[in-house]
Amino acid sequence: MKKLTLKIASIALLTSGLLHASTLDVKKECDLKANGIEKVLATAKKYNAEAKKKGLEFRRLEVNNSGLIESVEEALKTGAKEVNPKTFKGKPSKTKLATDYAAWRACSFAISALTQAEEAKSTWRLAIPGDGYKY
Amino acid sequence: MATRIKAKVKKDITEVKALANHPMLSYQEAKRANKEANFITHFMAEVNGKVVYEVSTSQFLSKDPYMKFSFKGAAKGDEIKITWKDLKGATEVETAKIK
Amino acid sequence: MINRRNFLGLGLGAIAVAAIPGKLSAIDFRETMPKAWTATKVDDAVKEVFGKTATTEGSIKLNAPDIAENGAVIPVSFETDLKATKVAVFQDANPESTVAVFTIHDNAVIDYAIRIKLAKTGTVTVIAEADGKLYSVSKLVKVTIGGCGG
Amino acid sequence: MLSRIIKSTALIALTTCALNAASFNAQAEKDKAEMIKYFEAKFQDPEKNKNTFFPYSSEDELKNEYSKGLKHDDFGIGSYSYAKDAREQYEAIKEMPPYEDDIDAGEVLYKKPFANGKSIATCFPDPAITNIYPYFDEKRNELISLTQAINECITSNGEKAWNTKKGDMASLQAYMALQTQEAGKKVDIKIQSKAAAEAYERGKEYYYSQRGYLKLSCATCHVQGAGQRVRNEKLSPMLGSVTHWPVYRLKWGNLGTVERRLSGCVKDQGQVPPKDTSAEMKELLYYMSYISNDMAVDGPDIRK
Repeated sequence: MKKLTLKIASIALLTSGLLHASTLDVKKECDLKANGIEKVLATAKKYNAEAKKKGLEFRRLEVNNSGLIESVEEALKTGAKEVNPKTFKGKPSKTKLATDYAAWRACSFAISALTQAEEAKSTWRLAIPGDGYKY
Repeated sequence: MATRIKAKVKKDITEVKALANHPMLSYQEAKRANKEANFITHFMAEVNGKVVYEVSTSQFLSKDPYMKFSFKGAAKGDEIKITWKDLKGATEVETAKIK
Repeated sequence: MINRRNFLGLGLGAIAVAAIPGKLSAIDFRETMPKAWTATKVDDAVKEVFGKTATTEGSIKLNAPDIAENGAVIPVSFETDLKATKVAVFQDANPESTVAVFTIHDNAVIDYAIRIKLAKTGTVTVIAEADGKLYSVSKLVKVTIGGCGG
Repeated sequence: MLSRIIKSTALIALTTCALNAASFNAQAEKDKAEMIKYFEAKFQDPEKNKNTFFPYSSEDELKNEYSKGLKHDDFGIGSYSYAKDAREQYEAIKEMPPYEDDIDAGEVLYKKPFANGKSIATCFPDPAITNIYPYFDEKRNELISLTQAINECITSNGEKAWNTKKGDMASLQAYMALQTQEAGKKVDIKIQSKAAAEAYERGKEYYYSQRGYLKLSCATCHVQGAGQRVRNEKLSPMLGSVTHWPVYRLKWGNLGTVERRLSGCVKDQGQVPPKDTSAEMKELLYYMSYISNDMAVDGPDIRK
């Protein structure tokens, strides 16, 4: 019984994930002016956690999106105008960004990871020779 | 580690392929790695007491430097002796039979 | 069989031998012509190694890639029928110009291959000295940094 | 009449049954045949195929820099099969490759006793078996990669697991791959159950799905993009991409496992790569290996 509930719960989670991921709009969700940096960061955190769970988290120049998110969180505490996120190995990275821009990117990366994976579900076969790919 | 030697004779011409085990750290690379530069500076092959190949080398040979060369006058079963030394003065001698 | 030992005194011996060309023993050019290795221009390096710079094109076949797979490992080979006594390899992409200087012994067949490093795109030049004259051949090798695959 | 019905029913039942047994790999077989067909067509004559396959290349480079008339087995050496200039360098380095010491070290590791007296040779009495990995273990209901099998051997004997990307793991695999190559074996991946076929399909989906901030799929570069020039190099083909591991990459300056390379690829797409022994990694390998079935094992090897 317990197993069954779990299964149902995870299906429910998955479906809800599918629903919002496909309708999410980076421009709207990550708009700093309209939402404020705290909210954008919270959005980034929420969707990045989901992306991470699905093995889709972005990494750019050794910086995982979670590392970028952490650096913005840190900057919000200290009031720093610029962030220098840690690499996935925990060392200082070469990336230096304005805090606002970093928050936007973290949010955009988190959402894009999910939306493009959704998109891929209907497009991936288009690249297979003899299947969707004709030449 | 050893120097790898493959020597084969065909119609009086012996062809030798040798791979020395050495990091060949140039001054630039050494600086970047925070190490001391060191590379093979002289490499020589002898058969029956005669030098058959000789080269003075620089920091610009690749890591684990490779040398291919040919010479005349050796026979199957002769021993080829390869000697190299590096900037720090370490020397390595390796021998192989010509096949 | 590995045998590590130090050749002290090799330098002295080498200088003595260098005066008698054709003799079948070691000549370490790092000892006999130290300036050849610090020259930063090919012409200067050629002058240090051969004592002159006027060369004739040709008589040597040089094989080097158009585009290096990796600047750290570039196969370079050359062949010549010249009765050369000395052959040297230079390039203009690294801080210093001289790559290697070969002493050619009388039983040698000049069909040599080495692997070299180039820090960036540059020209590889091979020069051979025969009958007091210099012969040369050059080839441009493109080196790109990075590329695919982390 | 009745007997005829019975007969035909029996026949139908038989065919269905036979179909079922054989059909687990039917899709994979079709995929593989189509992949071979695609690559042979593409590299039949790159110059003539400019409009179809190489719209971004100049006629001159297609004419001068590419080999043509390539057949299935040629693709085992990757982009060296068609990139002429690169192939010359490859062959020059293969004259005396820098990984021979690693093979020797691998042989020592293969025979070296653990503290309990057993050795890797106890787990793998025949070292010439790299061609069957990854395989689907029906009892465990999961894929087992060579890297995983080696580490399970080590840990089950009370030793500490090895790094899955380089070092001892790569050396041992180099020794085993060479044994496999010398035994003349070919890639031999099997799909014998529904669960295995599903794992294959997941690996295939991973291969073709765009990912990372660059929104690239593996196929973008190594199927559609194979042979295209990116800066100064020609992208390698998907077909035959797993026949030659472990590989000494000039870029690494040492030997690495296929997982190390695949991680690099995923990283280049702009995404955190899956763990080396994760289901995703093994499924991806399973798909890629199946497509390279029947190609000769030619590891260890050199790549740029």
